[in-house]
Amino acid sequence: MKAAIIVSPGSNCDRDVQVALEQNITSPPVMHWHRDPELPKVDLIVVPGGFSYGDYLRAGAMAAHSPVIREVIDRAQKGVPVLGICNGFQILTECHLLPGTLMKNTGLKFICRDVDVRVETNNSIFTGNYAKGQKIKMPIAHNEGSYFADTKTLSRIIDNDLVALRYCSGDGEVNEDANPNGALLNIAGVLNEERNVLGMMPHPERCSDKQLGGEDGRTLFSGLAKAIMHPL
Amino acid sequence: MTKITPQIVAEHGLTEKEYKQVLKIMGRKPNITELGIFSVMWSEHCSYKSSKYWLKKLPTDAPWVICGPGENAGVIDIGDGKACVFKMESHNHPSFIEPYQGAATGVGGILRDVFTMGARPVANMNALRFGSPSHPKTKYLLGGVVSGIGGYGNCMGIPTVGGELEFDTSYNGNILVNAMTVGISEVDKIFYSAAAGIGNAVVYVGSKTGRDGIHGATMASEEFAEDTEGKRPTVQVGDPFTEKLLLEACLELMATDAIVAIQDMGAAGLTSSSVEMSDKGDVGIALDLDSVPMREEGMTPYEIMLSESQERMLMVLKPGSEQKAQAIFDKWELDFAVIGKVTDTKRLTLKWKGHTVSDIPVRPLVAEAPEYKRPYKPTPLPAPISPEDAVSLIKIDPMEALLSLLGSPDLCSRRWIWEQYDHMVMGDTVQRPGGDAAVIRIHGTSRALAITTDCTPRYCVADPIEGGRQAVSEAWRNLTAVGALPLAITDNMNFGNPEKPEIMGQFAGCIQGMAEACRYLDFPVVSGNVSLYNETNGVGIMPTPAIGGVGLIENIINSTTTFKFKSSGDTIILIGETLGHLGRSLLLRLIGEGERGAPPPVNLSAERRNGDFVRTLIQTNKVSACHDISDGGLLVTVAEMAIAGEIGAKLFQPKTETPDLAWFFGEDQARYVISTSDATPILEAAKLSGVNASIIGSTGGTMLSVENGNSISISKLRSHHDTWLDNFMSEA
Amino acid sequence: MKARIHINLKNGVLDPQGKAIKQALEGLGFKGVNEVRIGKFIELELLETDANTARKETEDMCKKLLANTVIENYEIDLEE
Amino acid sequence: MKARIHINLKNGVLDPQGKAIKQALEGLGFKGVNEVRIGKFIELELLETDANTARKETEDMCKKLLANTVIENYEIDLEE
Ligand SMILES: Nc1ncnc2c1ncn2[C@@H]1O[C@H](COP(=O)(O)OP(=O)(O)O)[C@@H](O)[C@H]1O
Ligand SMILES: [Mg+2]
Repeated sequence: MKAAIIVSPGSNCDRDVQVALEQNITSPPVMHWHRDPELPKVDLIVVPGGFSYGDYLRAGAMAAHSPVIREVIDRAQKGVPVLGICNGFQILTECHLLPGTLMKNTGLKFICRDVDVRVETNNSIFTGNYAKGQKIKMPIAHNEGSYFADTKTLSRIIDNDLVALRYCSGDGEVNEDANPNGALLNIAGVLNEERNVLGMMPHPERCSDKQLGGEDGRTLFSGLAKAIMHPL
Repeated sequence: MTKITPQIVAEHGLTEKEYKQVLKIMGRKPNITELGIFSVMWSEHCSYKSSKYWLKKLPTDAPWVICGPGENAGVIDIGDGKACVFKMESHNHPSFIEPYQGAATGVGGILRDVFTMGARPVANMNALRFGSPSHPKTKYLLGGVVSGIGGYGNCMGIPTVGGELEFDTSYNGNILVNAMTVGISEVDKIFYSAAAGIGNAVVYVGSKTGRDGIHGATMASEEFAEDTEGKRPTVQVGDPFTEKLLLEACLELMATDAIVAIQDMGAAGLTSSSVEMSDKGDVGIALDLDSVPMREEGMTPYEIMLSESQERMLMVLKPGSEQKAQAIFDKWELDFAVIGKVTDTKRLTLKWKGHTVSDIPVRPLVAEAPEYKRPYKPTPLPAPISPEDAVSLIKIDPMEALLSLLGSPDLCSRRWIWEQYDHMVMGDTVQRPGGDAAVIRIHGTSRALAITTDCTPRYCVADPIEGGRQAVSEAWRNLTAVGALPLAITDNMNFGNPEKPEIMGQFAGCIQGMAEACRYLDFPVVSGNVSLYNETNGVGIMPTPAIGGVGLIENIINSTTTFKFKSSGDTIILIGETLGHLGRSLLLRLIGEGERGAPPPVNLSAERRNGDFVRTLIQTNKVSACHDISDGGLLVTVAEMAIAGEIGAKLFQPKTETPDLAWFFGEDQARYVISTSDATPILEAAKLSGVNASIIGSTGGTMLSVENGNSISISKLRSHHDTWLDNFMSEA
Repeated sequence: MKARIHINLKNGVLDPQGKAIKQALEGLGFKGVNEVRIGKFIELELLETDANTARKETEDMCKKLLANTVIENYEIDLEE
Repeated sequence: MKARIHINLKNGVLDPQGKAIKQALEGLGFKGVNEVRIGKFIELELLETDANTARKETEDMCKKLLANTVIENYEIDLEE
């Protein structure tokens, strides 16, 4: 199985994702420069975190227009799994592969810490390795992670079971106290209708190593690898 | 052309005597551009004229030191073909004027110092000092500084993993923002700044030059007057995104074989970079100022040379490699311009619109910079105060005292700060902020660097020598407490007006104490920075020699530990001698009637003996947790371990003559608290090594309690410890 | 030609920054502030001299990049 | 009464956002953009009904909180 990681100027979790993928996937991922529209044939595309273009104007706004993104959209439409983490999630909403948008945290501050999130659906190639309702711990690190969508979009998301992850309390309760950034309905991760694109604010690559506090993210990567190599 | 009058000379911060020297070097009257160049090169900030004499007294050598002070950053050998490059630098005055941009550009500057040398930055630290929490500007300044540091470091994708925060009225008008960067490079791929190769191209890369911060370097060397806020020079604005591109582009170019020398443009921008490169290489540099990429129109040579626009570098390239270099900078969409060449004249010559606008002999510009041994007056030492006297007026239960200490501005959790810093990016943060030292894995290995910053200014102000010793010792101890072998330090000497003999007395004393400790602990100084004139209306800061220490952990799997209690039923052992020294302690500051007495004496041989003993225990996996004892003393230390591990502890009643409060809150040095499941061998080994070690209790339960005394739940301790800073910063 | 663009949050979209600033103003003793809305103001120097073309081009820039039309409105003023 | 406030970087102060946006617009094929400056636009709903007092108050708010006068200019327009 082969994965590509999209590298924009200002990406800074590209290496972290690379390391996490290398631990779970046999061949090393392709580090793909954003200017190059010729994306090789891959089984998975990851848009990593960081501050593409400094997050100037709006996080992800400028990177969403990189030459390679058109190709990413095309592949996504053909069914290739695309995972956007943090800034990657922001980029995927800016280029409309995912519904809604990510606004400034309501506390108006950057937040870096571990949060608890609940897996809301395991009906996806990304979350299939978790149990539905499973509580996992993952770090977040962002300025603009407050998920927003208009009412119509939101009900479509819910009706179609597209909410992948929600921030929750230590005992798995989804409530306002457990909401770190003001996201609507505590949404931390969202799927597209075809369920092959996932955007998430938490960083699975930061919890894929015992030495760094937790392995809950590893479950996601190993699940992805399994699902891609042995499709149902 | 501006006429050089005595007034203009004075406005450039040059004394009459210094100006006479300029005339002698030039053999004629300088023009305004030349005067500007002399002025910034001879400012306190660039020339270290008041401090140089004393800095020479610091030990800078050890077998593992690759490059000591003098280059952009210090370099040490960390084995396996790798080197660690690090330095700390102040951005105090700019941060007071504009906290966000001041702090942000401070981080940007120190990052460039490290990657100029070929190292990829792997961690940032920040040592912060603000005025009293009740001072009207404190909240605004703290908020701005922290978001500025986060804004820059987070965007760069370099984790900010620790630091310090203190509040004291002495910083009301002069906050301290000291930023440290640690990087890693290959031992044989370190880049220096000495220009070489007559005819080689001098290349400018990075952002364009604007009128940013002209005279910043001279401003950083002047005492604040009341009206400073009115006549601010242009503040520099940081562009972390461009710096990230500059970092990647420089490292990409460094991986090829194109660079002869490279130097970041920091304070005094193009002037100091070109002067330093030519001086170090003992060559000349000729620049064509029309080729400098400019952001604004109509800039004069004076402005171009003195601009402090950020995110710029100067390089000397090998012949024929310009194209290759240009391609890399084009890819990263950065400016790249050949702006001059290396010459054999040993002069800095500047051309502009076809004319020579400056022609200065480089060697005397640098070597004949003023150096002062300013008059100094040693600080009169306070009378020590006995534990009995210290506690005689304090009637408080130890547990109650503990609660108010833990919830005080001095000791409360700094979580509010570090949650605004991405401290995990790069995927190697083994120990996050909160413990004794941050631990950063060396990428792709199981070895790690330990990093800390430390200083206790309230000790330094009472006894600079002891305070200097203590600052270095505490850094050494914090590294030891995570199992690291301390290797070297960087320092940031923050003091008041050096023209006052008392201030120079503090400076000289701190240096003496630091030098003794560095020597004794094999902990040399490899880089540093001096910030003087931290005074407003004649009121100076406490002497603050901030120390940044770096150590090496051999294996993160089995030869390091954290300060959290790990399991119930472990034995708690106190290492080191407890005399109950309360002079200058936090107990007196917060609960007694203010800081009094002498600071705790530092016994370097006990420091070394106890530290070596504890490190060996950690490295052989014999302890489950370790925390050094510093501010607040023994009970605070145990409480922090309990809070972090969410496990309680039962302490025995102290069996000593020392009053209880002194036993629990004394700040005697060279001490650690460890927990272990197997105490006996440790006690035996301690006896053999001549180390004081005694069992003081055990872990378990949900309470912290003292035998025959009171107890408090860990959750109550935690909520006290955890909330002060949040509440303070969220109150309008 | 100059284009002056105001970008504002749509009605109904929560403006945490505006809320925070309102609170801060109150804390500073400014009690008479009913509401605070925060937006962006972008000025472009265009080479284009024809107003119609300039407006169309600027609108295009807003839709493609400058505004996030999921949550933001934009308003363009042109100036010679 | 409504106060509309424009906050812009002073002349000569680096505008990293503007610079990046200009490059991005170029990348999108908008070649005719000479310069981009980005600022803030704040709208206040004031209880005050007297224009003079409102202006003075708003100016005060700008100096104390809304603008960073070290690097920014502000401009106030009042509206009934
Ligand atoms: N400005 C800061 N930025 C990040 N972390 C900080 C800052 N100030 C303090 N910390 C962290 O808080 C913890 C406690 O700090 P401190 O009391 O100074 O430690 P110690 O007593 O061990 O020197 C440390 O882990 C330190 O790194
Ligand atoms: Mg410590």
